[in-house]
Amino acid sequence: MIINLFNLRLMRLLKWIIISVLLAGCNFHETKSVKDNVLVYCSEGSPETFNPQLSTSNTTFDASSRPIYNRLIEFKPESTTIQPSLATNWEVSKDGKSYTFNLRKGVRFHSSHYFQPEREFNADDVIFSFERQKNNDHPFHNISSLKFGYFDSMGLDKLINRIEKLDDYTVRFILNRAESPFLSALAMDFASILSAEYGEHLLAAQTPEFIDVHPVGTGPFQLDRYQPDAFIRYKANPDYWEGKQLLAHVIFAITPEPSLRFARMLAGDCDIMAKPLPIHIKAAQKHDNIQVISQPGLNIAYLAMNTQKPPFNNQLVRVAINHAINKNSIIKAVYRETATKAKSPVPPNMWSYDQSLIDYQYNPELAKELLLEAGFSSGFKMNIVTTNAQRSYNPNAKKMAELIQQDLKKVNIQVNITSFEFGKFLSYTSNGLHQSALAGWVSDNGDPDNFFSTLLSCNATHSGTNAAFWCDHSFSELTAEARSKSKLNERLIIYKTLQKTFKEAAPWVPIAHATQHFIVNSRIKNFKIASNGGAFFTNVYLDNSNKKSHNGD
Amino acid sequence: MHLLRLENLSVTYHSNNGDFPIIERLSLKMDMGEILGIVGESGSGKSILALAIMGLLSPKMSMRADYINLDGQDLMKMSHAQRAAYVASKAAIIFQEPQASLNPCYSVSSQLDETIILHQGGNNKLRKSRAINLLESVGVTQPETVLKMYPHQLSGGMNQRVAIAIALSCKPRLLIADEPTTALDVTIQSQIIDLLVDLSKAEDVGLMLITHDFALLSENTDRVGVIYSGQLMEHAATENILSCPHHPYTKALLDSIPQLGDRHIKGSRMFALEGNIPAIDQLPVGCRLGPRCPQAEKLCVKNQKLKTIENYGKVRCHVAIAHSPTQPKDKTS
Amino acid sequence: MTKIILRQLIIMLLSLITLTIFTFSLTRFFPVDSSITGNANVDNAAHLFFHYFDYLKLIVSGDWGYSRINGSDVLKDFLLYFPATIELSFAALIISISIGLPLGVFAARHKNMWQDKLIVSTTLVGYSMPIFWWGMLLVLLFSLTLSLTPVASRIGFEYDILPVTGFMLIDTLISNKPYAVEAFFDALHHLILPAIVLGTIPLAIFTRVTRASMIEALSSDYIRTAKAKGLATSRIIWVHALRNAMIPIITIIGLQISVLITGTLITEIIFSWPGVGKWLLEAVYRRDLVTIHGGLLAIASTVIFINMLIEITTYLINPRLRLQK
Amino acid sequence: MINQPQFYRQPEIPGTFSRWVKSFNKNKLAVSALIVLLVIILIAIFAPWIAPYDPTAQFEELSSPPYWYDSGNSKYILGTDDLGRDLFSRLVYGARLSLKLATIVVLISATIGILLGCMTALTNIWIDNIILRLTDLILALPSLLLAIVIVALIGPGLPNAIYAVAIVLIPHFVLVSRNAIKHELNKDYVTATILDGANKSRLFTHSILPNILPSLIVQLTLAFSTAILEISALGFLGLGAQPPHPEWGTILSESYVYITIAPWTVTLPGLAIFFTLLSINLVGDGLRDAMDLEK
Repeated sequence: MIINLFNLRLMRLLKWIIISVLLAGCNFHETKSVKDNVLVYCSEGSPETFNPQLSTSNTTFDASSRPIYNRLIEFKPESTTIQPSLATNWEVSKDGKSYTFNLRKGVRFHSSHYFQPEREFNADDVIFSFERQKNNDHPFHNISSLKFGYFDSMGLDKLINRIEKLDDYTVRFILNRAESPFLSALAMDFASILSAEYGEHLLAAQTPEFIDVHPVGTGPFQLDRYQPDAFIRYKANPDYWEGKQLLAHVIFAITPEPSLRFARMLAGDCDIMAKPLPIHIKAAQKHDNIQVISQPGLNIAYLAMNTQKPPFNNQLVRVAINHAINKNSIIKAVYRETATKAKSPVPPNMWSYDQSLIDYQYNPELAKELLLEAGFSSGFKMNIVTTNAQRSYNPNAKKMAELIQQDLKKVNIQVNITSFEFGKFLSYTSNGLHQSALAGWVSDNGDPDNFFSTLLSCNATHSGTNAAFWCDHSFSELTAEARSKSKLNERLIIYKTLQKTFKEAAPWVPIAHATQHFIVNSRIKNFKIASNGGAFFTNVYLDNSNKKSHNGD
Repeated sequence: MHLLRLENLSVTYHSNNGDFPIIERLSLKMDMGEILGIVGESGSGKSILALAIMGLLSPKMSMRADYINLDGQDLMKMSHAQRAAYVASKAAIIFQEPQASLNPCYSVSSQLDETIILHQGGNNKLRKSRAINLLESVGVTQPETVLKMYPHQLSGGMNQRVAIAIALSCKPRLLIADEPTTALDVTIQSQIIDLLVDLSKAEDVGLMLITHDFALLSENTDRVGVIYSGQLMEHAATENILSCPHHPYTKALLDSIPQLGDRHIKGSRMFALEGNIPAIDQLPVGCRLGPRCPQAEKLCVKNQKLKTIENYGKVRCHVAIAHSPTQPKDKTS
Repeated sequence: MTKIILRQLIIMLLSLITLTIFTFSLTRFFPVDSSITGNANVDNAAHLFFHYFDYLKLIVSGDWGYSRINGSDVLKDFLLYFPATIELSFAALIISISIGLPLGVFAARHKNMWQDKLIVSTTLVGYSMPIFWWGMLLVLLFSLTLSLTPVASRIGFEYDILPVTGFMLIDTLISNKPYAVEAFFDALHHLILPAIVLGTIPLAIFTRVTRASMIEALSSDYIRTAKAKGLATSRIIWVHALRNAMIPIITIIGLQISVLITGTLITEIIFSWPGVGKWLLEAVYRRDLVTIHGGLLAIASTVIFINMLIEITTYLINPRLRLQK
Repeated sequence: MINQPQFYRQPEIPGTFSRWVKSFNKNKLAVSALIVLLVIILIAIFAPWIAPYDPTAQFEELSSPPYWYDSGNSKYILGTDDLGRDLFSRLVYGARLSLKLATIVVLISATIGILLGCMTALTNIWIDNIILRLTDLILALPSLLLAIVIVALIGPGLPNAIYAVAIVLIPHFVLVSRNAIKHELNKDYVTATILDGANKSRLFTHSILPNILPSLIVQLTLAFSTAILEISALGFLGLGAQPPHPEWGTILSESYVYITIAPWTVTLPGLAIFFTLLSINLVGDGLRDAMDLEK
């Protein structure tokens, strides 16, 4: 009955176990052959879903639409130019209301332990994918708690009249009116093509919700295994229509903490690091085996002042805040000079950008005078809502808020900062509960309309993307007009007017346009950044010729 | 041939505030099979003497001696390990608290067995019968049951018997009993003392009986040593000391024994020494008993030497020697 | 024996009932999920009582509600993350016991000598170490500067190990992948640093407690008896003294479960360890009250359960309690 | 002493308090820890005079290392953080904040806890049993976990973090004061006082309080160090003090991002927490030894 655990022999055994464990810890540095055709990508967060139709977040797109799915047409990497994908070619009718696509033949959907496709990709899949989002009665329309963010907010349900199957490999979209950004919209992530056959299979099995959890696509990689908040494993799709990828596996190591991501990058655990902080870019240059890949981003970070709430219902106050914030010091401290100063809602590399726009200069004295004029001689108290999540347009919103807090203190404005987790932040701001918020936007399709109508139109106050809740009806009408024009010149003129109106009304303090960065191990070849800042793993290969040792320099 | 001879044994206590003598230049002799009583108040150093002989002093104490001769071998000439092994084979000790001196986590059999393995060995069966014999020899009536029990399940007297059995298991030549009965009920006390004395006589084992109770010694011991504050005050045959104590301290101890029945003189008060035994960091100058001694005089401030009195024994008190009482009896060692 | 186990089971049951009353009242004050708490505006005491029973029924049947954020089953989530935490805590416990115990014994044997003083002051340093800072320091030193240990997570991402038991060290070995053994060592390699960080404070505490109870045991009479018997020093220390000293040590090990769980909350964040602590903190950041409720309930029940085990163990190793008349 | 000769001196027996002081003074480690702690307290009190800059003021030099680095700037002794705030000033004000918060927490929890403890010890057995069960349960749970859950429920932020840590510490005081009182009540001298006719309040103030004081003092120091640790842990987890508060844990969590680039912004605030905790623990240990208490 007595368990005499503590005799000498056991102690000796224990000692040996400890020694062997320590040795195991030390002698394990030989290069790993397992890694030779595996790419590890340190991503910034878990995807909300594996269905890109249901998301507006780039984190989700990186994990779903780009590796797993294809669209009819796609953006070329690093640009907003459109190229064929599942559609080989297309035609637009003269009135701009009818789009006809010829589909690629011989494309196979992923075959896995949960679904084996019996037919190839055809027009039914296209119709299935769009009907799910458009048609309220579609069996898959209501199965998720998530919303069809892009499809709805872009008004495609109203824009698309119907989708016709002309034959198995020809589809026609009939629109209610002409709209020039429509083609770009079809290249966006939410327009990914799902398998109709898989849908039927799931309906028969009475598990329709699996369509968003266990994805079946046509993309270069297929989902292997997913552990939330830990990792996503993909394996190469052996039947990919462009040919099987050279990489056997792509693994997303989900690492929300940026410093940990960078540490993993330095330790060689990661091949590619998403969203490095500006300081990491500087530090990465000291290391030989890693390099920084960057691209000017199509994004904006701004302080949205809720124009529905005092004191920001007063234009003078908004202008005063514009004068009081020192953007240079923000770009220095928060972005470490990896961003350009913003004055317009659109970034300078967007085609509608107005170079001649005059910004409000940093001038606290002038700001004080304006506040005096507005009747706030002794200043006021205000609240800034931020997110503690790192965004591609803003590496550290909390830091930015602290800097603004200091700037505004100089003009007698007391700032209180509230920081939320990103989801909470979005719901808080879209319901207009905030007084002001540090928001931001990334272009999805390279079209300026994506900024003007999504962020500043009256419609957007309802959908919650207009964080300033600024509604100028003539401004909104002009954005609609620009959308319907097909000539670039005509649109350009309208957009320049819109930028001037925006500047005068000053619903925002536009702060910065961040450059997009990835830190990449030098063995990674052919890695490209999407125009919206996402990562492309298609056609990436590894060069293991100068295998470095695990514990590096 | 002597069983035990100590010459000038000193034990020093090393504390943060300096070194203090606990036992000073103590010399003793014990014959084979002799029963020696060591008596003194608590804190006099008598237990330390036992520990010093057994080599069980705490690391904060150190000992010196000219020699400690145990059954023909000088312990001081041995290495630490040699000495431990030798002492363990020749001598054994039992302590005051029988329950505390047995390990509460192990059964009687495993604690007894452990020493049997060490000293005699043998197979399981042999060892078990030996253990039962031992327990029987110390007067345990149901040895089989007791073997399976744990110390906390036994009474104090029973535990002390077990402790004696363990002590005897190494067939010692010398058994030191350090206040073996103090913690026991009065009725049990005499049983244990009788057991010890009988065992000593039966197996010709030398017994050193350490106690603060003179009454226990008077009937059982051959000779008595009186210790006070680390010094041997008087060392003589039991009958000599009883009939004619020389040292004032011995007298005081004897006077403090309550007399019962016929021996009690009505109306007499019991004698008690004033004060306490001095703390080791506050030893008085000269005679250690000085501050408490009813016969103290100026000369007591000088160091006292242990002097032999013919036909009596040894005494450390110049007053006592000067006023040596009338003819002591014949017998000395 | 069975009586004692029964007694402990009843005590555990009582504690669990107290706990559920506690969590139930939390769900009252902070409406967590109507599926768990029922209708929130009930003032009638009798109704409240019935609601508590409905709540208890749900909890016992394993229906702990669904996360507000990703809709997953809270109890399933907990069980998914729990093995990682157990693995980490167990490794930390092994490290702290296997070092702390001998160190404490060593210090006790050299009581008040310089070795002892060194050990005692080192344990005080370890005891006062804020674990989040200690974790960062070790990462800074071992992972970032010396590149000796991996930065985070349980295993290298290149290894595809299916969670069968949830314990990475076991799963790697039973995996049929060609790199199973390699993966096992990689998992071990990932485990070392977090386990050291987590084990530091328990290590300091074990050393102190072992030292104190060894000193007490070594100064006791039975050790003197054992010495007088002529037993070998090693036997005296490891068999006689340690066996007695173990009784308070086991109790302290039980108390360390709380310390370990506090530690895992922080260690898992620092090392991005996919365990219960990280899961719970993510829920806290998202204010996912259903998950927080489930996490608190699950962790507290675990603590109560382990406390019961420890109580029983103390009975088993202490004959004085085991053989009470 | 009737016939004691004059040349032998009588030893003095010192009073309880002076015995504690004497015994504490002998513990050199504890005394030096006390000195360090006093220095920290002085720094906290005189922070506005010691700190060279405002803890939230931002300067041009971002992430400037401490002055002993080659690229250090002697204007900022311990360097600046990523927003160009002087780290030394932030740490000095952090000491002020941390000690202030810990004091508030300990005051709240000690007052409530000791009152509850006395109540349970001196009232009937049912209330005692219920409160004992509850404190046992809470004590079994990891305190940080409980604090986190409380903060999660009532929302992050400094005041809520204080409440959470205070609530978590209350059971310790309840248990310690209850047990100490119960322990004293069983002693003979209390029975003697009752027999002498002392009423309850006199019994409490004159007989019990002085004797449970050592346990309470040790528990206070223990609670103080726990409070500092947990407030900073909550700060580190982003649930306690929010930036730009110069709370040590909050500073650490802010600078964790810069661990690879500006390691001193991680090591120095941690060192501040560590030394404070160490000195409090050493003083507590010394007090416990001096007052001869067991764990």
